[in-house]
Amino acid sequence: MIAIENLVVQFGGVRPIDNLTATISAPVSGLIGPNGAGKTTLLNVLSGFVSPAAGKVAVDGRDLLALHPLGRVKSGLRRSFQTEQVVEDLTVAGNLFAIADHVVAPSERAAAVDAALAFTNLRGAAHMLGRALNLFQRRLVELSKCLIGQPRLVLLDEPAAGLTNEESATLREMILRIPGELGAQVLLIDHDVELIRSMCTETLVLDYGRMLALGPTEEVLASPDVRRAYLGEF
Amino acid sequence: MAARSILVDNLTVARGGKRVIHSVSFAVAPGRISTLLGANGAGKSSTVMAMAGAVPTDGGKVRLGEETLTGLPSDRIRRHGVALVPEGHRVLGQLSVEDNLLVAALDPSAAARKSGLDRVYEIFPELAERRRQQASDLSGGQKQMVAMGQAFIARPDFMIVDELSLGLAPTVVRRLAEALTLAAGQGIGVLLIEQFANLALDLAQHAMVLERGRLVYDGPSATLRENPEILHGAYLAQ
Amino acid sequence: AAVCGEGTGQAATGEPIIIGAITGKTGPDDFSNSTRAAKAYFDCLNANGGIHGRPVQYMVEDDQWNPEIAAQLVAKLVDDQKAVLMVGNSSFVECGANADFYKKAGITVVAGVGVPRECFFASAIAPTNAGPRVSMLGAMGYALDQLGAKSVVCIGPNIPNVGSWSCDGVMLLAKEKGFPASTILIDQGSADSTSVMLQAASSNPDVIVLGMSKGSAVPLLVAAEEQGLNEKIKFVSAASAYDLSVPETIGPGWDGKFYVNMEFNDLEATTPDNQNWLAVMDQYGQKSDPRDTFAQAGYLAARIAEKALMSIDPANITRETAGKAVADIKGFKSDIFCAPWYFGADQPRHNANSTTRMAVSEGGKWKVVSDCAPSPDPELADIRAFEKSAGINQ
Amino acid sequence: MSVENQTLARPMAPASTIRIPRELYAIPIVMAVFTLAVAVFANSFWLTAATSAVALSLSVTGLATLYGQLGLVSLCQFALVGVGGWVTLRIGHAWHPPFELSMLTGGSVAAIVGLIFGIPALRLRGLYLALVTLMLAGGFQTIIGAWGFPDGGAGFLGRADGAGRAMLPRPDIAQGSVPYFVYVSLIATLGLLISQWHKVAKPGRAWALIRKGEHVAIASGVNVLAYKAWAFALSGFLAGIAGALLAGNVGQLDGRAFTAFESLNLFALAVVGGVYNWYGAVIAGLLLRAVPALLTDLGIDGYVTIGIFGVALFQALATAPAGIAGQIAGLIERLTRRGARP
Amino acid sequence: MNFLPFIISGLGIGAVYALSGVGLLVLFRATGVLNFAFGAIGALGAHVAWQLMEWDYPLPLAILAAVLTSTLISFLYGRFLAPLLSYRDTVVRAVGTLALALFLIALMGVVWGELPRRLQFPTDQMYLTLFGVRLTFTRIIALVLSIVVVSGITLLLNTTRLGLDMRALANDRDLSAILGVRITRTETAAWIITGIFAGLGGLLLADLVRLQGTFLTFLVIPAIAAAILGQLRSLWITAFAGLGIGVAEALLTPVDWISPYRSAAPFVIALVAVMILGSTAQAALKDR
Ligand SMILES: Nc1ncnc2c1ncn2[C@@H]1O[C@H](COP(=O)(O)OP(=O)(O)OP(=O)(O)O)[C@@H](O)[C@H]1O
Ligand SMILES: Nc1ncnc2c1ncn2[C@@H]1O[C@H](COP(=O)(O)OP(=O)(O)OP(=O)(O)O)[C@@H](O)[C@H]1O
Ligand SMILES: [Mg+2]
Ligand SMILES: [Mg+2]
Repeated sequence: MIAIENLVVQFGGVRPIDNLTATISAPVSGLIGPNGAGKTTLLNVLSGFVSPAAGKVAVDGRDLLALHPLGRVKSGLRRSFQTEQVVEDLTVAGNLFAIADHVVAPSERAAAVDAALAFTNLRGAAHMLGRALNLFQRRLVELSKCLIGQPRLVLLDEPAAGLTNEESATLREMILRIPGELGAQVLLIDHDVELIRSMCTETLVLDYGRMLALGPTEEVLASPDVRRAYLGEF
Repeated sequence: MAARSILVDNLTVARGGKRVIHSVSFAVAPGRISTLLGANGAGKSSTVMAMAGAVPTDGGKVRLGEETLTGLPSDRIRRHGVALVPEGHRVLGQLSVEDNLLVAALDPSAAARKSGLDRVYEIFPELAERRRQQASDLSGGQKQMVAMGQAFIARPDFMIVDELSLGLAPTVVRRLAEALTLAAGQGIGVLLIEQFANLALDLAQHAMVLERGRLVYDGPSATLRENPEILHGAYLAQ
Repeated sequence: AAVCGEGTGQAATGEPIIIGAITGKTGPDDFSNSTRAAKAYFDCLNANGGIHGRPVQYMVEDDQWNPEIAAQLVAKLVDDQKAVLMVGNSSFVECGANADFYKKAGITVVAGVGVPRECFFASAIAPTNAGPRVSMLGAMGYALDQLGAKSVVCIGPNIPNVGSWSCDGVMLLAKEKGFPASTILIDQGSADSTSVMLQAASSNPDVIVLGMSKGSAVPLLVAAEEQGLNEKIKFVSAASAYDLSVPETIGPGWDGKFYVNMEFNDLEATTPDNQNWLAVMDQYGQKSDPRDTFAQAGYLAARIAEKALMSIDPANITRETAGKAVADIKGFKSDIFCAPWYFGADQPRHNANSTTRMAVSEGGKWKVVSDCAPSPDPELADIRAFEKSAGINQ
Repeated sequence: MSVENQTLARPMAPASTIRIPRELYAIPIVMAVFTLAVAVFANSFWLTAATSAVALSLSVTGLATLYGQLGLVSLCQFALVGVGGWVTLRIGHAWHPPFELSMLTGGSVAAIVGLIFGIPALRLRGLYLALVTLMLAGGFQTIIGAWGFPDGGAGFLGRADGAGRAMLPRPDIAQGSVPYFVYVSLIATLGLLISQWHKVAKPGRAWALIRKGEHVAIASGVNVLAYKAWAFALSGFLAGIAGALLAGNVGQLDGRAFTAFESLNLFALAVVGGVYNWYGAVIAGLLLRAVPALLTDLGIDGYVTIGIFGVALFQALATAPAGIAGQIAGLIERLTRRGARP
Repeated sequence: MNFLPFIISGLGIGAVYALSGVGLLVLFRATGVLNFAFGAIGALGAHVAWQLMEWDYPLPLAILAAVLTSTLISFLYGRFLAPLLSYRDTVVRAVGTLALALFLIALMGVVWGELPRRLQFPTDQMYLTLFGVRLTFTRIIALVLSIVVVSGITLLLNTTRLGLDMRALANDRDLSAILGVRITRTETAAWIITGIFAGLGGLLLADLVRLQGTFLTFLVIPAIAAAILGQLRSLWITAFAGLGIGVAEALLTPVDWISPYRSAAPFVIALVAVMILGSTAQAALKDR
């Protein structure tokens, strides 16, 4: 459960997050909003790359902001980035080891990496170099990295951007397995409303730093405010 | 200007020493929207990057009417009227939003620059608010708007857009779709790469499907919409 | 015409005698003039019967002002090529890098131009020149005696064993004679000459002594002239600035105001050996080889080596016999030297050339202004004591 | 965590994801062959040149680790070689301990200095960092120029007066030039193994992430500061050992040989040698010392040598993006692939 | 101790740093290349001027020939060689110019050797006296020139199309090409401009400091300190930093215990500045 209280982020004159209060508790929840609404910024606050000007964030009751970014990773926070960040000259397995090195005990690393590869069906590609991967495979590697070392909270920034419908469907099935099999909560950003609708039980809509709506996805998407501001319907 | 088409003739492209496009031929006609579909890794980006001179070709030709584009540097191709919006919202991060747009304006006259800017800001009012902001500080979607704006302001004869909706909110995608339809109406040829096949097929009159670097369909988009199995086959083949 | 060796006019054809040399050609300054002159002399010698019929094979290597390379090259010359003597060496770094090696290898060095302290404090190295410190103190002596120096500033390069060594001599002399003196050590890489001159002028000296290579001395003089210091203060320099190009480079503003020490005779002196040197250069050297004081040093080194080798059995020229022959040299006379040169066998250090002259910049040329005078360097005490005990130069 | 969370970690036959890379075997073998060939065939001149070359390749491998692995450019590596040499000489002259002890101290001090030099780098990247390190090299040049290297005398600076310079004795087991060359090769091989191990193991992966982006690295649990600092310390250590070995080769060092320009040159040749393969460092070492020695041996004018170097440097940069080592690697790969086909 | 004279004297050398720093930055901001050969290119021009004056050609002709030579070298490298490295990272592109510097050092060494030379202009004989120190007109010209250069280039970069193209190019060459920026033309223009600056700077340095190939070549290293203070971006800060460094270096001259180390001043100042600026994380973010 992520409890956000009066969160403010300020970059010079811009306030990408403006006094946001929200509690997100579904196993897989969505985060949507227009471009520049502050979605990535919120993820950056959660992972510690941006220090908020004010406010509180608690995950499962623990004060998140008190933790150093590395501490957050150690305690189970995982994230992917809006532009994929696979290391070109490491193999797929190497990319996973790069995180396993720091969050899994030495004797269990190989097993943890293998399990993550199995989860995302990447075992066959384990020895491919990062640079030879296509976008879908890269997104899968990013997802696999989030599964290593007992994750508690997985943050995904547009994990399906650029994927075809079939590919997003595959990805969705994998993401949906995460809470059950790994016990981690997932929060994901995407602009594909259908994808959000089909996988998130709860959705938070941001609009220029403020909360526009929060609740069960169907309700949220049906709300007139959201239809107007985000979907452009009248 | 006589309505010329871009003719891609037996194009072959290698990336990292491996052939990823095998003798692909097609045409992009002026005044209409064409779309190039295919699974990830099928070679869509490689095809259009080669057309724009941003990656070297390994064989074949790209022509614009009578002129040969293959072998020209990418800035020359742009000046021939073929504007590419590359994948992955790339912008000139150290420049302001407005400078990003102005640098892409090919007509140097002050009036043309002004009207070009106005037009882009009309499509993306978000950018007008941030015209002085450094582009690296934009959100992902805002960068994509800048990239699209850079194509619009060049007043090209052809626009090639790689991953149109990538990272854009539905409202913005809708605005863009309208802008592209308008552009096609004014005689501009558009080649669209788009992950949402439905959106692409709705917009386009003409469609092509790439499968592992080979063209497996080239025809009206309506046919493809009615026979989704062609597309599914291509997507699953990967 | 050039006179060398036995003057037979017959080319030497016997088994070559290997002589090596290390010079600093590429780097902050070109120091190869000494070895060029020595080469010309050996060519002349080879064309005139060589050493009792055996030609000298003179192998010169460029240390590029890098001690590591100097050490590599000495291994090549001494270990690989089996040189029997080193002659005409002229380098900023070589003595420091190789002194120990020479001693271990048992090879004797008749250096042309020794610069750092190590060249004058080694048992196997005997330079023909006086060295920057002796030369600077020679200039200092002239400033005291002839220019009436009352207060002195010494400017030297901030190079260990070169600049501080020289200026320390001036300070020591100042203490002995009781005149105020101060030292400024400068980084040769520094671009700011004006500040150095302002600093020097701030203690109101009447003489400034320079101990730098010509490349660094010229900018200092330029800066001094810019500030009008040439009108108020006399400038004297060690022989390192005694280069034919310098008076013309610094221009007429320095006429009669910039004095320089000469370790050897006037370059244009009409004395026989100096004329022979010029003849050798003309006949056997390159046109482009400079005819300067360093070339005189190299010529003399070659002649000393010749004299030593001539004295031994040509069939038995080894590192040992050649070294011994050089060590035995005493009273080697040339009108280019002020006093006869000797090696000083068994001495822990060598500095035979310690009597020098002075010249002044005048109309784009150097004009000799003094006779030979012993350098008043206090550090020469051991040398003087040895000379006395051996009955040399008395 | 609860039991069902462990599903991921279910033990299975782990895919052979960790292999001992071929290089770790190749390094000792190749180095042994090279050492033997030089020791048997080289004369004194070539032995000293080869000793310097091999010693310097150790400092290049440190540089290559920083640049190839982290994308960090250090333009003060030769200054660190100087630091290592200075400390080794100082300790050697002052207390006459075994050479190894002076050398390790030299390496450690250089590692610490490298770490201190690296502190600005913990925040900076790219050219900006490169230039900051160049400033360090410039400052070092001035200071060491003024201080000078110890030459065996008493006192902190150890300037000799009176008698000639003292020389740093070589290790007891390697007095002669051939044994000393073998000794240097042995230490260089160890150094190359250490840095190669770093590349293929945990630190290498962490560095790869840092190269990708610091946020990416942090998100993977990498302690960016610690790993960067470690890279700088390792690089400094290797440079310091190289300095110690150089000091042992000649018996002394000269302050003027450690200019900022030398650091620039070291980096340039590291790139030409190739920073992505271990033998790139050896090639760079040879380029730094053996090739000039060859040109000197051929009697080529010093300036012409510099000019040839300039032209060759550009040629190599323009035609071999991964350096000469990269081209060799490409060749080997092509040959083995062809060999594997029939 | 009176420090005033040293301030005046430092302005002279400061102008030298400023001019070189700005010259470096112009090319860097336009093409992303840090030109280590800047000093060498200027030195070559200055040698040509010296040679012509030795042959008794008139001064204006010698100056013209010097600037033309430097511009030509810069143009040739920028047009034909630099593009070969254009896809490499900035440091490698900088190292490419190091190759040019080596080549030019060799050329000057073979043709002219390392003799001490002096390039003299009539302005050396004219001076103002300030606090007992003579400030020659050559130094004043250097000061004025650096200001003019900074203003001119600032104007060019910020207001002209060429300037915009240059900034775009320095940011991302590939993308700029895709956007239609004429790469070759823009880069060549930038190289020609720095060539002119290098020529002028070389002439002034040969007069103010000394005419010696390697020495002038390596003078870029302290000049880089000024560029670092300008965070490789600001021309004005770079120019003033250059002056400041020169003054600081001169001011240390009369302080006995530090005087021998004062040529480390540019480096130390740059390092301290980085430590301070670095902590605001600004420099780190803007860098790339
Ligand atoms: N730089 C590269 N080096 C090696 N292989 C590459 C490189 N770039 C692309 N490829 C490969 O080329 C093939 C085609 O890639 P391309 O990017 O053109 O596909 P795409 O259809 O645009 O897919 P995507 O939707 O992933 O962008 C893929 O298999 C990819 O792995
Ligand atoms: N470092 C920064 N400095 C100034 N403004 C910033 C900075 N980073 C982000 N912003 C601004 O903050 C706002 C929120 O950005 P953010 O990246 O969070 O948007 P987003 O919701 O992820 O949008 P998108 O869907 O387009 O990725 C944007 O308007 C952006 O311009
Ligand atoms: Mg975002
Ligand atoms: Mg693509």
